[in-house]
Formats: sequence, structure tokens, C-alpha cells
Amino acid sequence: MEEKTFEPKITAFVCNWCTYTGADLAGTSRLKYKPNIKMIRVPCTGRIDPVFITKAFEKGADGVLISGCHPGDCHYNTGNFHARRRWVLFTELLNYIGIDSSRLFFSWVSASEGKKFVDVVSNVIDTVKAKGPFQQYQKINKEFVLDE
Amino acid sequence: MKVGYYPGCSLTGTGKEYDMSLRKVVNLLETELEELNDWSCCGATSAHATNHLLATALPARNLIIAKHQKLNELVAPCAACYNRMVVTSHELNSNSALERQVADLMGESARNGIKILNIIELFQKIGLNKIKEKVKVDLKGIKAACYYGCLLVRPFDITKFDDAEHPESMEEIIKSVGAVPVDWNFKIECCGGAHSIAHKEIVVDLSKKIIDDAQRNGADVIIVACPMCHSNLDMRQKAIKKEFPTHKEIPVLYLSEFVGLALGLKPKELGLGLHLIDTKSLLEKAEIKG
Amino acid sequence: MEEKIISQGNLVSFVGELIKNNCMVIGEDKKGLGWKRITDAGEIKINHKDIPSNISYKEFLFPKTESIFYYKNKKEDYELVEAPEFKDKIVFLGAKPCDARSIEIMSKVFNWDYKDKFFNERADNSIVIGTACNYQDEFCFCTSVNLSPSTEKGSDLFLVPLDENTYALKIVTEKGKEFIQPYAKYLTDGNITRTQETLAKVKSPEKKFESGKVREWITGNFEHKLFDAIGSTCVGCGQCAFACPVCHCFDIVDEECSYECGRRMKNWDACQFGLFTLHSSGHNPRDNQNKRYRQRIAHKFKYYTDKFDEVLCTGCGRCSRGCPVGIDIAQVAKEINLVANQV
Amino acid sequence: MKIGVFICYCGENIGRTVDCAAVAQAASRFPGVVCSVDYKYMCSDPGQNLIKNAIKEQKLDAVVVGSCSPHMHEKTFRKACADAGLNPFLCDISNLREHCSWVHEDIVEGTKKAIDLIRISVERVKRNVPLTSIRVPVTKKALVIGGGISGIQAALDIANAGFEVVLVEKEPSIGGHMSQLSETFPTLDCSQCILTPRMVEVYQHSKIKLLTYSEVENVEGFIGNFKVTIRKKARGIDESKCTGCGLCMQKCPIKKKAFSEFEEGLAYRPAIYVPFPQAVPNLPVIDRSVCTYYQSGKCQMCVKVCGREAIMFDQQDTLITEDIGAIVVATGYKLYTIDKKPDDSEIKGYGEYGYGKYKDVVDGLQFERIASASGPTDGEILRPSDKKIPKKIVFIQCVGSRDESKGFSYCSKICCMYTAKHAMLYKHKVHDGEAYVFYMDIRSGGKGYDEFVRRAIEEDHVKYIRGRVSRIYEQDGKYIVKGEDTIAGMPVTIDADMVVLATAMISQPESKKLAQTIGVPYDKYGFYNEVHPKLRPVEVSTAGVFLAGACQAPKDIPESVAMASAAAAKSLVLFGSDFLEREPTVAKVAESVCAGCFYCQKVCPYNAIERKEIKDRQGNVIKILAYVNSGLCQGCGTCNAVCPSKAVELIGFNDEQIYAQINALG
Amino acid sequence: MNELKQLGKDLLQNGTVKVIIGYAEGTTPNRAKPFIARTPEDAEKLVFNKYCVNNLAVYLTRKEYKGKGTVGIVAKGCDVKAIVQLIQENQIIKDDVYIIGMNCNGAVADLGKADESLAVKCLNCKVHTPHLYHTLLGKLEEMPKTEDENLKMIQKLDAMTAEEKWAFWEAEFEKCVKCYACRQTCPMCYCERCIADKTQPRWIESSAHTRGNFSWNIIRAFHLSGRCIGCGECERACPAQIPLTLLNRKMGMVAFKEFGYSAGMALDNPTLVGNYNTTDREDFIK
Repeated sequence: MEEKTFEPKITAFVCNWCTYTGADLAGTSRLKYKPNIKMIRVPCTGRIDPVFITKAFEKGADGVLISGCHPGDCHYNTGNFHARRRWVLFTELLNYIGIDSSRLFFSWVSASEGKKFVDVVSNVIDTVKAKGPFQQYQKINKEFVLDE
Repeated sequence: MKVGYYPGCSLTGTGKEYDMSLRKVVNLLETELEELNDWSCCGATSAHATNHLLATALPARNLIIAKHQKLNELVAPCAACYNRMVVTSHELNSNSALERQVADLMGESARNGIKILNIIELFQKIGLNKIKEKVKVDLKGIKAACYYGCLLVRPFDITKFDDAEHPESMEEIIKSVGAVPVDWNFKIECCGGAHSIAHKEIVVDLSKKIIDDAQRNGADVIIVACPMCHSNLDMRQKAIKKEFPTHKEIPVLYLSEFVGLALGLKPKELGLGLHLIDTKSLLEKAEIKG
Repeated sequence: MEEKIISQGNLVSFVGELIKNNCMVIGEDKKGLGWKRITDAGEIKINHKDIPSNISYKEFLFPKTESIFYYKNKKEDYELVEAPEFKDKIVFLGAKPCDARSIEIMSKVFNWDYKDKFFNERADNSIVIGTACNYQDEFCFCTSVNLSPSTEKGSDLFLVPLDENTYALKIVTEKGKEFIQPYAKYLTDGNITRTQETLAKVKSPEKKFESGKVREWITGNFEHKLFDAIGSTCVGCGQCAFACPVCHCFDIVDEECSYECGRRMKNWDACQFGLFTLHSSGHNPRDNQNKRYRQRIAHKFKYYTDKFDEVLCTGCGRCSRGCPVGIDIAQVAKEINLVANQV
Repeated sequence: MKIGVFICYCGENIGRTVDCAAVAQAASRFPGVVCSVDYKYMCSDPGQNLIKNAIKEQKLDAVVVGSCSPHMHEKTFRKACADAGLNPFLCDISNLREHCSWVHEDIVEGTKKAIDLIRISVERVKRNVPLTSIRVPVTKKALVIGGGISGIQAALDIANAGFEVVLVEKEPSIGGHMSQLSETFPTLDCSQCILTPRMVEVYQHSKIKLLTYSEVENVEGFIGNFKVTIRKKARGIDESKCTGCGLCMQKCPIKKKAFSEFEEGLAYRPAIYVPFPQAVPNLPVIDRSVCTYYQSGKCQMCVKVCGREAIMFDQQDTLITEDIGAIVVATGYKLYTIDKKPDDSEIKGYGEYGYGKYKDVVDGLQFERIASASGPTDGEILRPSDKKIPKKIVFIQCVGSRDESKGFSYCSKICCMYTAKHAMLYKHKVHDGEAYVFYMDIRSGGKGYDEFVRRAIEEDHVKYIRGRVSRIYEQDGKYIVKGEDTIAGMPVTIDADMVVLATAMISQPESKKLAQTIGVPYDKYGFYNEVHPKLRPVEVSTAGVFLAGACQAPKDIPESVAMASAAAAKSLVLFGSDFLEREPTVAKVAESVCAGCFYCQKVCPYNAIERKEIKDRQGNVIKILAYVNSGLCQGCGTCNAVCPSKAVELIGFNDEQIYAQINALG
Repeated sequence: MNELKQLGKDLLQNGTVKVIIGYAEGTTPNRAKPFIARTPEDAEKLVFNKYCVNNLAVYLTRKEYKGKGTVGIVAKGCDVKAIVQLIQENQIIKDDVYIIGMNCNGAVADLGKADESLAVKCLNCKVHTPHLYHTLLGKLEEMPKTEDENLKMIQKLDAMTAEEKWAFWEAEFEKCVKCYACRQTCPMCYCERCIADKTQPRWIESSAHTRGNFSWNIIRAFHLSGRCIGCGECERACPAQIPLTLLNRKMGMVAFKEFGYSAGMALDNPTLVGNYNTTDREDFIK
């Protein structure tokens, strides 16, 4: 029954200059996407720390999206290059632990790519929806839900 | 390597030598052509002018056959066939309504990822280096004018092949067999196409322009990749001569024939004898015994 | 004291019945890693001749982490929700004397002024079925802390392996007596002399040090340079405390569960950790590993004894076996004895 | 903690798909929220007053505004808070419009999401700390990159306002493309005549430091405090000694080896040369690729003839560093050469036009030189091949422009005008000649522009043909131009003596590289992007960097000049005050926690992380810690992310705030 | 090993070093334990044999030694890797360490046991002779061959589905008691305050429940990516016997596969994190 009514919770960490602005553009262009996604704005993808992602999962996210400026376009010149290298390691690690690319998503979305932003977000939502709720994490979260 | 093969009507008739030469050449280049079973008309003639659905359904049938033969690529040496096939698979992929119509007719969808190749693409796929390796006869002295005609490179948005206004891919192949492509201006001018029978005079006029420019730029031979072009440029030279007595004949070879010569195939095997314009001049220049 | 005989077979069916009556039967796991709740009587193992598990069964009396209470973040204030009470019966099966003692020792600190309900709920509900121990290695030193491999101290019921599939079952305490009553059917009458002979045969590890001496010496030698030498290689990993059957320090933290609710947790802590004594001011009275190791020794052999007249150690040797840098607590105590004897 | 939540309807914009009243209701139940109201237009004066009064009356500690994107009105609302005495950084904007109402259709879901977004903001703002913006000194010196008309104009404007300017030009002389032009539309006045005085003014200006034959190597720092490294390429000339007499050029044995860049390859130049007579500075440069000395170690003719011993064969490139406050980028454009396809691009090229193959098929700039009085033909219109006067000449517009299949989709804007000019100049000089123009549309917006084109057509009888040319080929000394007249619906064939292609204006080949050094965003064609297409046309997202001229998009001279002055004005605004206020969202190191691994230093794009030694009482260094220079820090937070122990945190986006936001989602 | 005792004595005598971090015999002869020699007499106790499995570099970052003169250390190749990495990360100053390099023929994994098979770190060791030292002692001998079960396990894990992987690690992490022995024994874990001890905010819950254990083990593995020199001390110290080398070694393999990087091999080697190439892999970024 979960599957039928299941609406995934997506947490996104986006950089202020490209993707957040790209999302703004999607808005001003009145493009539409599902409301499953909630965005947290950071100055630069370089600011994004793996602990954000583990914490997001702990807090019940079924999927996490990370998005920022295309390489070379970073508002801070190199932030996203450093981020990218860390992500290579982090995705490999999570993959090894059992959190694969159907839960954790990365993208480059520039300020002018409102359409792309919508495509990315929709793809994330659909993929996670198809994958179903992140039961494994919810299982280890169980003891934290207070049932009276 | 194995590639699907759709000869089309011309190659079994007026363009027989095209078929002969291609099969031999490709064979030498260690590539296998798998002919479509029970292939049917590509709709190039009247169909595409009279009935759009029919014009799509005809090639669609062949595409389906190709699918059943589990082919990924299909070569259509005749530029007209090639054009019909590419256009059709493009339309099937972009126009779902049409796709469904055709599917109803055919009893199954013809939408598939099969890549249609023209003869130049086939040679590119085989690899110019491979051709280079296999060259036996030195054609260094030969100046060739590559003639593309209209169907090979148009409509560009669909064929996505070379450059609609200034193609150069055939020249590359000519170079790879050691001959010298001439830089000329009429490589994509109209040859009169299907008017060949109905309006001879137009064809004569157009073809003459083409041949003249080729000769002006010092060509010893015109290379074509389309039986229609061939018949216009080869067959009509007699008529041209009648109208312009000064006209100097020039042999017109299919790309496959020319490559064949370079690979050391005998003119006879290549069917050069079937041309209306004698290819002696060329063979002598290339020092190839008949 | 009553004494009965129980065969291996009966022991199994006995445990089987316990499990059926939803007792938490806690036994050593096969890997010798620690103790776990046994769900299939078939897999019980009375470990009397193998090395003790890495970790003691402490965690079933004093879990490595447990909720004290939950809180809900209401608009104005907080609503508190008590953590559920612990009601199950716990049976510790096959506890060597060095494990069996742990409840007695720990309950002192958990009951001397504030009565720790979390510990007591579990302790009161537990029955310890001890076993005489036929194992010893270079790290065992129960004899140095007033125990022996054959003592029933701390056990409610005490098994003495007579042969491959027979045990003598000593009924040590009233609690034990009460507990075993319903299961009398598994017991047959015993032969005291045979048991005594067997017990007499149990080899005790040689006494390595006088714990009393350690206690005396520390008084007045608090700043002794010996401690620098001892502590200098400790990396402060704290596995000693976590493996120890009687170390009982804990830390209290709050954790969010969700946006509006959270809980207060009680987690194991260890005196070897840098954070253990770190003040919020940033000052740390035990600012290096030497001082921290001294604390460990002092707490075990002096402070606890001063306060509760118990040595905070059962001589199981787990801390020494597991120590990644090979610190052997018995050797340390021995050295202290030596130094003490010189003066 | 007293928090106020203010939900804006933005008229219908948010209200349509978000039940604002309900959101306000829900927010009022969040812990810490003491007042939660909704209003039609929060950004309006009454809206702002609502916030101000609430802050005053209810003594709010923090404010959350649920409205449009922070990029839109964050400043507005922060200011409102400040006016009411609340620290502006205790105001957080929740994006209910761009990220919610506009992108979602269902009001129920929209409202649900809006509530979540507000909750996130509330939790965040609880952890915000009052900040005061940082004041950093401004270096009142401008760097102008590019010495074309735009660069010249910008440099002069800034310098004349009394501030120092460093003008960097990569060619040996300033002047740019404008110096190559013959006449200028729509007035047909001589380009050189109006430009040269400006060039000289630049050269003589006491406030302008002119660095020709130089390139910007590296840019560090930030607005008001850039540190710029400039590579001064070796001319092989001692500039202090050379008088520009030009003797060396006359005597240089290299005569027919190197084409003149200035003459667009229509003439030769010696190995040691001044690009053109009026060059500024009038100093030669040695082209080492052709100079006999550099090639074979012999010759040295120039050395022999130079009385001032100014020739320095062994001269090396030098690196100059400058402290700069503002940067004006005026790197201009290049003309698209259609003969060969640039390897890195998809551009197909127009092989069928035979440019580069036929000598008499030339591009716009080449024709400028041919028509120019100072050009290789001294202003006589002659075909390059045989120096004959072309009697029939064809101009083709939009070669590369407005042609996605073969060139670029954009319009190069000036071609319609200069083609008209070319045709006119031709007709004025060759009275019996025929001029044809193939065009797609005539785009002659601008003062006197359309009149100018009409004149070409009506008075000078230039024949305009609406249509494209399919092919040009040579036949018996003529260039057969085949095209179509789409108005007559007829194919046309013209046997021309000469063909002029109005090829597209494209960005400088190096533009992307430079953009990445300075941090300027660019479009897919390599033209630089302004921050706002309408309201901030000369600024880029990197503060303190401004755009002038054709590096932003194709432009004509008046536009470039206007833009240059605008860029200058922007720089002057910056120089107007001694300090500039900077966002206080910078990183800070908790010294007690820092272990000094300096990963933060490795990743910092601004070298803002410095080393700080900690000594014990005996003075031994016992620890080296990271320290953030808040002047340099731009607040990207990359250091925060790589710091394993989170000893360095980004104020304004610190871990607590982000944690709170994540937690608010759970 | 008298040359070691002798060298130790000399170094301490002539004041080249303040102390020597080395090994002494453990509770039994088939054990060795870290030992800090402060006097020439102490040097007598120094030993080096196949039981010297500890990575002594962990002591180098101790405050006691910061700014207090040169510290001598008895180091195997793997220990030197740690030292190199520590120098790169500014934790120790090259000139403040005197490295007594030891030719090493592999160390026993499990001390005091009859089974003396080699530690994982020794299986494909490339530095039997240390790559940085002041004096080199000992001689290389033929090493016993041991199956690399560890590597096989990693490959097995790689082949699993996401769900299987998760199940595997959940079972392991469940056991974690949050004693942080892994951290304490790790020469690379030198932080003043570990992120796990950061309370505001508490990214990693300190309680030893599966959830907190997951974030701890994931983040630690990440922080060690491209830094872990593979000494395996964490796994050896873990009272819950969590196979941490499976994690850290895997990340080491990733670092090598993706960036050709292996930690602690060369002083002038730029650290993996903290540097980048414009060509770094990004096929996973859409």
C-alpha cells in the first residue's frame, strides 16, 4: 500500500549562484514540477559536506539532490572543482555501503538552465518514487519515532 | 563486420555494375553485406510525390524486415533509396501519429534504431585506413570530380550527413585510394534527376553544366554515388554531344567502381563494360589493363 | 546449600522452557565476541574452558546506550515522556566467576545514594547461572582480586562441569532457589563429594599482586613518576572500560528524534577519553593519558574500595587481552607492588 | 526567542497556489514564533511598515519573510528590519514564489510545501547571529583590458576623473579594429581622424599607465582589492631608447615573409615593425617567428642601423603586478574567418564561398583596408589578385550570422550598416561600377541609420537582392555568384569581379580563458554575460568587474563608447568612497579546535587562509593554526566543508544553521 | 636486534633525540607493545620482530612532543607512510622526527595466538624497506605467503546489490559500541576535536545505536579517503571486530583507480582532497 500512496521526500542542497537562481528562473518561466523537493541554499557546492547528506537521510529523506554551477563557472572560481573531487569519493563510498545513485543525485544546473532544473528535479522524483521509500534507513531510524 | 544491404531496383537494373562492384569491393574490405530478404520498393519514384502514407509505408516495410534480420545498420547505395529510408525512419521517430498509422498497416511498429548508411558512410565505417592498406593499384595521376547530387546530403536536418552546401567526405575516400579529388563547383548541382526520360532537354542542359565544370577543373573522371546521377551523366553524354559537338566525353564511375580499381579488381569484374561512355581513357591513364 | 545434578540434555530443555516463558536467556555468542540473547536452546554453550568473550555481559544490565526519557517540543514548553519500564526476566547462563561478580560490584555504585532505576530494574530481574572455570591464560588474575575460578560468589545458581554432559548445580541464593523451583523436573540429586573433588581439581591462576598494596601505595604517591611510564603508551581508546564487566561510567546526551521531539540518552563513557573530564571552560584536569590511566588504576583499586569496600575489578583480564598497545593491568599492579615493596 | 513570520501574497502570484492565511496560521504554532501575519504585498510600504511595527511593538529578535526569491527582495526586507532597529542578518527570506507557488499547481500541496519552507526558515533564523558588514579599503586604480575604442574611452573617462588607470593591450599598438576602418557610418567621417587623437591622449595622459603588447596573466583578490599579474611580452626593443624613427623597419631584410595583421593580410610587413604609421606607442616589435636573427642567429641589420642601440634581442617577457580596485573588460571581438572551420567548434564554415581560396573574395575588414586611404591600395578600390578595378562587386550579408546550420544564431548587428557603407564607398570611388548586396533583412535601427541605407539604395543605386547565395566559383576570371532573389522568386547568377563577405563578429578566441581568470560568466559563443540584461548591463556577477564594448555582444562604435563610459562611471562610483561595505558572511576559525592540517588553505580560492603560530611560554612554536583574512574571504564555505573537525565555519551559513534546516525537514 | 638497542642508546646519549618511540616485549614473548625510551638505559628494552604490528606514528602527534625537540621513532615502511602523510598535513615537522627505518618482513595479525598469519597491511606491502628514514636497520627475508581474504571480500561486496551491501554493513555497524578505539589508534585521526564529539550541531550521534553508528563509520571512512595509509590499527583495536579495513582499503583503491593516488608515498605528492583536476571524473553528475 506504501507504493501506491508513496510520495518521496527529496532534500536538495543547491548553490546560491547557479542552481538556486536556475530554480528561480524555472519559477519566473512558470515551469512546473512536483512539490516533493525542498531546497536548502548554500553559497557554493564547495560548502556541501557529506554530513549534510547522511543527516538528510537520517531525517527521513528518500533521496538527496546536490546541484551547482558547471565546472569553470563557479562564482568562487574553484569551489565546485573541489566539491566534485570529494563527491567522486563520497558516491563510491555510499555506493559501497549500499546507498546507490537511485538515492543520491548530482547535477550541474546553471542560472540560465531553468528548464534543465525542472528536468533534473522531475527525474530525481520519478527515480526515487520508482525505487520506493528508503526503508533501510527508516528501519534504523525506528527507535527514534515516539509512538504513544 | 556485417552490415545490412538494401540494393533497391536500380542496382538490379540500370545500375547493375554498382551492385556488382560494391559487393566485390566490400568483400575485399572484409565486410559482409546481408541482403534484406524479400525487400520491396523504397517509394522513391512516384510514391513520395503522390501518397505520403504509402511513401512511408514502403520503406517502413523494409525497415521491419531489417529488424527481423537483427540488423543494426542498413546500407542503401542508391542515393534515392538512402534518402527515402532516412527520411522515413526520421518521420517514424518524430511523428507518432504517422508511426501508428504505419504500424496498423504493417501489423507491427517500424520504429527502430536501425541506422541507415549511404555508400560513403559505409566506407567511412569500414575505415579509410583499412581501404588505404588494401590499395593495390596506384591512381596517383587520376583527377576525380566527386559528384554528390541532391539526395545524398539533403535535407541536412534529417540526413545529418556531411555539409549540404559544401560536402567533402567523398573526396576523403578518393584521397584514401591515392587519387586526386579536383576542387570544383557543381558537386551538388541538380542533374535533372527523374526528368531523364520525360524532359530529356532539361537533363542534357543541366548535365552539360556539371560535366563542363568538372572538365574545366581538370577532372579525368566523375565519381557518383547514385544510379540516377550515373544514368544522367553517363547515358546522356551522347545526347549532349549531339547538341554541343565540341563536347568531350568523360567517364563516369560509381564510387564503388573507382575504389574497386584501386583495390586491384579487374574492370570487367567491376562492370565498367556496362557504361555507355568508354572508360578506356581513364584505365589507360591509370595504366590498368582491361 | 542444596546441590543437584543436571545433564546437558536437561539443561537444553530447561533453557528451552525458559525461552518459551519469554525469559531473556543471555549466553556467550559463538564468536566469543560478546553475549547475546539466546533464541534457540540448541545453541547454548557453557564456556568453562575457553577464553572469556571480548566484551562482558554488562550491556544487558547497563546498556551501551539507553533512553532516559523523551521530550516533545511544544510551542511554549516541553512535554516529557518516560522511557518504557523494563520487565523481562534475564538469565545469565554460564557466567564465569569473573563475570558473575559484576552485578554485586556494580549495584553498590548504582544504589549508594541515588537508586538507579534503570540498573535495578534489570539487576533485580536477573538470575546468574555461574560456572566453575577451567580456563586460564597469562592475563587471568581473579585470584589477585579475591576471587577464584571455583567460587560461586555472585551466582544465584552455580554449575560445576563434572563431565562432558553432566553438571552439578549448586543452588546458591534464595533468589536462585525460587527461580529453579518450577523447573525441578530437570534436576536429579547430586553427589557432593564428587563435586568437591572436581572443584578441588580446578587450577587457580597464580596470584600476581596484592590489590591492597596498590591501594595503600597510591595514597601519597599520586604524583609518582611511575604513572608517566605506564600511561605514556596508552592511546585512550577506552576499549578496556567497554570490555570491562564492572566499569560503569556513563555520559548523558540529548538527541533529536524528529523536528519536534527528542530524547535524553545514557551512553557508556570511559575515563580514558580526553572528553571525560573536559570542563565546559575548556580546562581539563586530566589533560594527558598518564593522568587518565592513573585514574583508572586508582578508581579500580583505591577509590572504589575506599567507598564500597570492593575492588572494582574481577580479574577477567579482558582489558589486557584487548588492549591494542599491550598494556597489562595485572603487570601494572605488579610493578606498583614492586615499587611499594622497595620502600 | 521572539520570531515574527510575514507571509506575502505577492498579489495573486503566491496567493493563487498557496493559502497564505493557512501558512501564517501554521507558522504561528511553530516554537518561538510570536507573531505570524499575511499581507497582499509585503514589499510595499505598508507591508514593510507591518514588519517594522511588529519588530518595535513585539520586540522581535528575528524575522522570517515568506515572499519572492531572496535574490529579489532580501535587501529590501533586511533594510526594513535595520530601519526598525533589528540587525538585518536576523531576517531570513523564504522563497514561496519562485520555488513554490509559481512551480506548483495544486493549492493543497503548494500550501503544505510553503509551511515546510517557512519552518526551515524559522529554524534557520533562530541560529542566525547579528552581523555587521565588513569595511574594506578600496584601491582607487582601474585596470582596463583591451585598447580598442571601448578601452580607450573607459580609460580616458576614469583618468580624467582623476584616478589611476592601467591600460593593457595585447597587440603592439592600441586602437583596435576601429583604427583599421576607413570611414564610419552613418556620417562617413574618417575613422582614423577621430580615433588617433584619443590614442595620443591616452599615451600622454599622466594618470594612464599604458602596457601594450601585454596580457593579463592572473587576477586574484576581490572588488576594490584585486591583485593583477600582467605579462609584458618582449618586444625586443628598449622602449626607453627607441625614438620610433622607423629606420630598422626600412632596413629589415624580411620583405615578403610576414603578412601585416593590420592590413588583414593584404600587405607584407618586415620582421621588425610598427603595426601602422599612427600606432601608439610608436615603438616597433620584433616578430621572432620570421626574424632572421632568431631563426639563424645572423643578420642583426636593425642593430646596425639603430643609432640609439635600442634593439634588445635577448629581452625577456616581464611580469608586472598591480593593485587594482576595479576592472573594465573591453577585449572586443574578432571577425569570423569562414575558410577553415575552427577545430574546437561545430561551425561548418562556408567552403562554397571560396574565401581563402579566391583572392578576390574578401571579408569586411579587408575591404575596409582596401577602401582606406592609408590602406595597401591607398584608398583605390582594386582587387587583391590583379590590382584591377572591380567593375562588378557583390556584398553578401549574414555570412555566419543568423545561420544556425553553418554559423551562429545571433545577429552581428553592424553588418547591414557597414555593408551599405562599403557599397557606398565603392560607388563613390568607382562611378561606373555595379554593387549588389545579398541580404536577409535590413536591420538599420539607430539614429540616421536607415536613412543611410536608403541613401545607398536610392542615391548610389546599390542593388539590394533579398536572398542567400548558394555558391561562388571562379570562371574565366569572373566570380560566378549563384543565389536566389526571394522577392522575384528567381535564381540569380552574377559574374562579379570581387565579392565581399560580411562575416559574423565572434568573441575573441582567448575570451573564455580570460573569463575564467577573472571570473566572468560567458555565453556559449564566448561573449561575456552581464548580471542583468536590462538593469545592470555593464556589471558581471563578480563584483568590481565591468564590461565595455563588443566583448559582451556585437556592437557598433557609438554603443561601445557609451558602454565604455558606463563602465567607467561604475568604476568611479566604486572609487567615490574610501571603503566599501562587504557582506560579513565570511569564514572564521575556532582556534581551540583547529588542528592545523590546512586543508582549508589548499581549497581556498582567494588565499584568504593564513598561518598563525601558537607558542608556549618558552616561545617554542607548539602549534600552527589557520586564520581567515576576512578581507579576502568571499564566503564560499569550501573550507568549512573540507575541515574534518569543523574548526572553520562560515558565518551566516554555519553548520548549526544548515543542521537546523535539515532537521526541520524531518 | 642489538644494533637497534645500540643505535637507540647512542641517539639518546648524544642527545640527537629526546625520546625514542619503539617497541618492547609484551606480556609474553610472542607479543610486542609500544614503548617509549627516555634514557639510554631504556634503550636496552627496545626490540623489533614480527610481533611489532602497532603503528607508532600515532604517538608523534602527542602534545608532549610538540616543540620539545627531535623525537626518534622505530618505523616500518607502513609507519613511514603515516609519517609522510602527517608531514604533508602539517602535523609534524620533518626535521623534528628521527626515523629509524626498519626493513620489515611482515607483522603478525593476531598477537599471542598460535596462528601467526600476517596482517592485511602486509599482504601487498610495497614498502618492506621504508621509503624515508635516517638510519635503516634489519634485513629482508623471504616472507610467508598468505591469502588475501580481505581483497576477496571487497570484491565480493562490490558484486553485491545495494540492498545486500546495506544488510552486510548494518549487521557490522550494529555491533559498534562507540568506544572510538578506531579513532584513537589511528595515526591520521589527530583532530583536536573529532567531528563525532562536536555537539553544536551534533552531526554524528554519540549514542551507540545503529543510526549513529552508520553516520560515524561512513563519515570516518570519508575523512580517511585518500589519507588512510592502511595500517589496520582501527580494525585491530575494535572490540566489536568491525571489519574496518574493508571500508578504508576500498576507499584507498578508489583513490588509486580514480586519481592514481596512494597516501603517504611521497612528500611532494599533493594531497588527494584539497587539490583537483579540471578533468576529474564527473560521469555521475547529470
